[in-house]
Amino acid sequence: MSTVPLLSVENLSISFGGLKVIDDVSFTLEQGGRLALIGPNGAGKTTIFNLLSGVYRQDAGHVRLGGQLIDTVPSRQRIGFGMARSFQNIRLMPHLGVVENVMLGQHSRADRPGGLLAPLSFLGRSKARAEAEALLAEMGIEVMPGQDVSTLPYGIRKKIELVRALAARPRLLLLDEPAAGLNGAETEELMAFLDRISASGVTLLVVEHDMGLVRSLCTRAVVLNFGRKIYDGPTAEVQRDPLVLEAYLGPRHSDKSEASDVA
Amino acid sequence: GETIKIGNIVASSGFLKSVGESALTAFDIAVKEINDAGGVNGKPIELIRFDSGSDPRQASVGARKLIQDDDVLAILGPFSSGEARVALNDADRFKVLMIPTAASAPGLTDDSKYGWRLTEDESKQFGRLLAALTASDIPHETAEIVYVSDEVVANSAGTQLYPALMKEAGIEVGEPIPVQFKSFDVSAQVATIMKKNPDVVAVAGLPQSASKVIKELRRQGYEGRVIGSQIFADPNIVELFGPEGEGTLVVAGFWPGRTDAASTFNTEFLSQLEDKGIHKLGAHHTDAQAYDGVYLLKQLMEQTGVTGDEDKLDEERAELAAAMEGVSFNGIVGDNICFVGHDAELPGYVIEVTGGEWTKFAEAPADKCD
Amino acid sequence: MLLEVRDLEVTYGRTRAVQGVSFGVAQGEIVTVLGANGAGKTSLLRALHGARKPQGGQILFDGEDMTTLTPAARVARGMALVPEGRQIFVSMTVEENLLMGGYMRRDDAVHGDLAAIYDRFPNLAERRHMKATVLSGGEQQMLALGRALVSRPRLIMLDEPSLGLSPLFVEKLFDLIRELNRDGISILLVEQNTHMALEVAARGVVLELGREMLSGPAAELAANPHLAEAYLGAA
Amino acid sequence: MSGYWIGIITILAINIVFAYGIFLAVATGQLNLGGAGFQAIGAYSAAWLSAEMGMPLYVTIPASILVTGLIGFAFAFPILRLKGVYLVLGTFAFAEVVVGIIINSDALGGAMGLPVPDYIDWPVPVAGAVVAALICFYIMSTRLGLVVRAVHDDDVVSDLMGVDVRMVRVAMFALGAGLAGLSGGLYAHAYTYVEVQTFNSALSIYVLLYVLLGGAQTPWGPMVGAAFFTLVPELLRNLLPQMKVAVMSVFGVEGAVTPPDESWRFVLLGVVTVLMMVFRSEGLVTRQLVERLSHPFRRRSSNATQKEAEA
Amino acid sequence: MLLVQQIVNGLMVGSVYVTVAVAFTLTISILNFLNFTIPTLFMVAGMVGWGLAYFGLPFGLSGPLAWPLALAVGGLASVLCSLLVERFTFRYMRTRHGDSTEHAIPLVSSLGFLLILENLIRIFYGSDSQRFPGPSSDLTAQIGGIFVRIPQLVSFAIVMLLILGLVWMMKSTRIGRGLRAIAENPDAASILGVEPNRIVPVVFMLTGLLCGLAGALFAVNYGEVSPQMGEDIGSKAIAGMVVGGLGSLWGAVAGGIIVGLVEMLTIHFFGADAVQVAVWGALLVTLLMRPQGLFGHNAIGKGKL
Ligand SMILES: Nc1ncnc2c1ncn2[C@@H]1O[C@H](COP(=O)(O)OP(=O)(O)OP(=O)(O)O)[C@@H](O)[C@H]1O
Ligand SMILES: Nc1ncnc2c1ncn2[C@@H]1O[C@H](COP(=O)(O)OP(=O)(O)OP(=O)(O)O)[C@@H](O)[C@H]1O
Ligand SMILES: [Mg+2]
Ligand SMILES: [Mg+2]
Repeated sequence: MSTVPLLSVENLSISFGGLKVIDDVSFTLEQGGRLALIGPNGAGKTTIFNLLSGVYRQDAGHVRLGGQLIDTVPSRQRIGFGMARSFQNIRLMPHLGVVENVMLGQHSRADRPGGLLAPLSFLGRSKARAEAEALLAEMGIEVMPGQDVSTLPYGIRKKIELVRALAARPRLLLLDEPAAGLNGAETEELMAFLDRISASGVTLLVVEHDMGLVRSLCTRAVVLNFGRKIYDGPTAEVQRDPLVLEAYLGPRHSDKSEASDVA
Repeated sequence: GETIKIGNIVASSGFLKSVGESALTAFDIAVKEINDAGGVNGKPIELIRFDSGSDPRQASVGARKLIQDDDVLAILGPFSSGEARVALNDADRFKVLMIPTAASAPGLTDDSKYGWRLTEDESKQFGRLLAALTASDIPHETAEIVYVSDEVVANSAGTQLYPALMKEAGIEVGEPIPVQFKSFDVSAQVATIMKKNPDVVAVAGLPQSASKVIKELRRQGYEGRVIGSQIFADPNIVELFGPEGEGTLVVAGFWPGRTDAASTFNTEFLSQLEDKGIHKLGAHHTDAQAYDGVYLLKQLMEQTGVTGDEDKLDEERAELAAAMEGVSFNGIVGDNICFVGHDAELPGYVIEVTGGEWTKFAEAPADKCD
Repeated sequence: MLLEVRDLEVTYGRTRAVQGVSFGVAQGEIVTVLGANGAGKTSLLRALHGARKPQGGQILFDGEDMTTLTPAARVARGMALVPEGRQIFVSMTVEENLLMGGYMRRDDAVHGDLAAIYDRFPNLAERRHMKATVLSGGEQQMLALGRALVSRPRLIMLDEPSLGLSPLFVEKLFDLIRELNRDGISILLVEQNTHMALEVAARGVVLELGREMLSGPAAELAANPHLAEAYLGAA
Repeated sequence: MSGYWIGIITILAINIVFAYGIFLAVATGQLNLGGAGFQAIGAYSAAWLSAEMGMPLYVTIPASILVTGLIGFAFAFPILRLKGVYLVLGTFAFAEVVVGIIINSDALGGAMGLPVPDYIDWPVPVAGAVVAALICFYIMSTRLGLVVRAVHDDDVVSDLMGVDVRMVRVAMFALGAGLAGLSGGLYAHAYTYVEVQTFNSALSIYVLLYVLLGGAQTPWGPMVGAAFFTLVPELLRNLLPQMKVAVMSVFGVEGAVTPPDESWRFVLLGVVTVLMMVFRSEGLVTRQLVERLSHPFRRRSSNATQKEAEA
Repeated sequence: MLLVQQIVNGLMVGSVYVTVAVAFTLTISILNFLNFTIPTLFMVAGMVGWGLAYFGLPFGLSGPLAWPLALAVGGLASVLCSLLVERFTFRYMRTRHGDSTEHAIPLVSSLGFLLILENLIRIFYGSDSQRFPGPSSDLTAQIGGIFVRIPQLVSFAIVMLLILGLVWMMKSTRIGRGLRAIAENPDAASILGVEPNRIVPVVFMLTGLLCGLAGALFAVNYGEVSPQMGEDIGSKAIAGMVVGGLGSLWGAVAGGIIVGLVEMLTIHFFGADAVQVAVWGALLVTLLMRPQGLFGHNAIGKGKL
């Protein structure tokens, strides 16, 4: 009902050692929206995620979540505001099992008193574990006991990261290249999955280089180049923007017809 | 049983390995002699041995094992004060006689009912040394004390016994100077001593600590005497100290020349160690005391007529322990040895290291017991 | 054949990641290996490069049996790997990373090669003295690529090189692959970007659960309906 | 029961409690090489209360936990700012300082040590070990345990998952210190004497070794590690003479064989330790092992699916 | 005057710590490995040197050797032991832990070696202190009334030369680069053709050499060796290394000397009992104020151990 956007980024800037990595970037994302954050390598997309989740502290600008200023909220508490993320370089916990990695994602929700000390697994049965297993099953990930996450194939690990973020039941999901390492068919499955997530009310902010996914999943795109916003508008038109074409997509995308591009 | 079983806790591994092994050899000699001569009450003695690895907790394990599992009548050992302190509690709890070997910490047996030591008091021995020093023409107006602060016996000797005795003997003595057991460089301590350049430096510490202090003293040009009591009175210091050790005065509780038996033991002891590849210059008084410990037990066992039978175990243990009260014993360390409290009164031999030899400088008979 | 693989087996405990795979890469040829997640592509490359001992089979490079040689020996003979997950040295600078690529080289021309790589990857040139840890994901991928090139390989094995690269840069990457190939370097390409991989490659091998499912000329594979369904996604 | 085994079990039980104390810190990724310091604090608290204040056991033992836990808590804040080797050496320095202070304090007996009036027999240390084990097993099976392991693996991601990394580290460090203190309290009463020389740096190293060799991924590790280091030398006590006889007979030597040097026990212990690490480098017990063992059924079923797939 | 002598004493002791501290720094900064066998290697050099000078080669192969020769062989023994440690600790860590960073493993194995070496020495040479038959002449010089130990000066000079060589090696040679790569990411390093099994032993050889040198010079200097001789030096050298900072060899030099000075001045002003608290307290304070030590690099030594 509210007209306040779920996420609003206002004049965000950060520099490292004199290098302006994010330069006065603003955009908003309404509740339930699907926004793609794209741009060439090193444009600052991951840096934006790091600013949103509090890994970095911005030099200037503000971030609002649901209208509330979260600039001073410590990174640890941001997930409690309903914001969960995945990482570009997979960061699963190597010594936790697959299910346990997902259960870690539920941590921010365990707010009932004594929650920290409630047993998680008594003879393998418990709500948290069951829920995590169900989520995994939904992604089609089968769990073998004792399987080391670090030995899993890249694509599977990427999916587990996504499930871990989902386990926090976020309002806003930040995904950093979710389709990296997936082939065409797998990317389609992922799209369908994200569609369902989005339909259930979760807002998506996706960094992705797979334009097929970007265009069929997201309605709007923000394009960064050298830390500046160079485009903000519907995904359908992004590849007609000359600036974007030159900096990001390359000639191939402008030449080809849309149909073959989706593949 | 076929044999009379005696427990024997030794340190044959860990940092006390070498000294523990000497004591072990002394035990074996005594047992073999006794058994060759027909044993005790018609039965051979059997030493049941347990290695404590120089660890007090293992000494306690050993005591319990020997007492509860092996049904020994009494226990010889453990070796060090640290081990004895823990194991003596077990002896008292199970009411079994225990005679530690080299544990010379002051007051160790004060609260113990079943622990007895064939060990002479450090302060008494040092007093004898001072008496010999006073009687000699060695200058001794001023003195400094160096002690190993993290070693129980040395600490109490250096901070309490030595200063008191020296003041009593009219020697002007400075504040005791601590060194740490593990530290290898004592140049800073010695530099402060050299500033005062005393006639005598008293060292309270085990041979390796004493050796460091003495070498450093000589290096910095000290020319007076170094004295110490029985803590480092090991015949091997002659070699360990080397030429720097010349003139050192110590007090030993054993003199091989005292009786034929003593010298026989010393010779046998050295040859057995040589066979094991251990090079020793003479028996340490703790080795002699270990040897005598076996004979003391033999005397007690003969006196009480123990049989070593399993069904009489408890009463025979009690008899043995009770027989220690008022006992008088002849051994290689001395004759008519008696006990005050639970510690023996032993003679002292003031030893001087001269010309690379372990020579007798003076001697003092054992004190009388009342 | 420059590289010849015969009945290769790679297992991890009970998991049989590669089961009896055979194929070859001719001098100056581009061969692509396709397959779903967990098909065993990475395991195959690890075995080819010597990071993982194969449990069976044979690897021939230039007619020489490589099966028991160390990775160093393989690098010395001209094999290079751009590994999955980039594996760059994060505490070293960009330039040091590139120099590490020339570890096995004994000549002095390395610095000249670096210049060529900086030309190709301007992002790296700008950040040559920065610690590699601050690079963006795509920049790290470029670094891993550049590093492999510094060793002047005869055969370069790429494990999902387009991962994390922007579309424009993916184009450039495939141009680069063609260019390298024109210079006579053989390429073994593992890719999830099936379309482009088949476009650039002469031949392809498709793995499924560690087994060789299909293989043949790339054009044939691209036309294969089964493959389209399994890997390309509905168009 | 055999006196020997009572003695060994007492040592083992105390070692297990001690190992769990270090385990809790190690489980969060903080190698604590100050074990001896914490055990000393526990032992001296109990000893002093018992000897000087005449306090009964049910005061001294809890006090040993409490005092050490509080000191651990206070120390955790500054020390846990350190990372990696610096942290290891910081905790090591802490233990040295503790021992240095004790040896200089006359109230605690200095180098002389303190006698402890109250004796406890083996059931108390064993109970202590059981309690410590239960606490650790329980913690590791809760969400807190999950979080502890997550912090061990990656503190940045844990933080983003909403985990209060600092709180978890401090809490585990302090709780671990408390358990190490308990082991000290038990030590004081089981051996009725404490002397500071016992709490040397080798002790800190060994207890960390128990945890690392046993495996720090699951609470089984410290128990197995402590048992390994306590029992292997004991096993060799009996085995070694037999081994020597066997070896001698191979070389054709008959008859009585002198017992081997006892130090060989420790040489062999070292050899076995090195070999263990060669073959099981994450520690004897890993999470994978525990999971496989506790789900034998699931393993079979997944094997079956794999076979189906292969077929 | 006395104070000057004490400062000189501090520098002298410090120079003993320096050699061992450099050995520690070498393995920790290159391989991120706290090598607990270092004090033992130091002891092995001294004890084996003594054993050869006293008994000669085992199995009656020779009579007592001349002390310089004996010490040289003792140093060699320490190098060999160090290589053995590498063979069974670091090598297995790499092969079995291709992609993980569990550096605690070699830590445990190195303790296993500590047990083995220490007890073997006890078995063959006993647990007592022994006099080392050094050069017959007095090696103390008196400069303006201040006592200076010649062997320590010599050893300090040798160590300085060694460090210069090490710094050059790490900076400018292929081995140096390969070692850095292995330390950071053994998997990636081997992909590029670095062979850990060939170049990691170099570090262990150097470690053994440093320990052997330190042990030999110690024996000459103090005229005494014992199976416990490594313990105090080991922990003080660690303190020195940390004070100096883990990344830097020069830091280890400075740290070792600082620890020596702190020790001797504490003894002078407060007595030996205060040394433990002073040295380790100073270390703790340094760490809390400057967590990377005086000269340490920020990144080194913070990896997961
Ligand atoms: N901590 C840092 N210090 C210095 N520079 C940094 C830091 N973090 C990021 N950068 C620089 O900022 C730029 C943007 O990085 P970022 O990771 O946000 O890019 P990106 O848009 O996610 O790119 P990609 O698509 O390749 O992942 C990069 O050039 C990177 O080198
Ligand atoms: N170190 C390992 N230990 C155990 N199993 C492993 C290990 N590495 C890989 N595997 C298993 O081997 C199989 C093949 O994995 P591999 O990484 O080769 O797949 P992939 O084809 O490269 O997948 P992706 O495209 O996702 O990278 C998988 O089942 C994986 O779980
Ligand atoms: Mg990125
Ligand atoms: Mg792969």
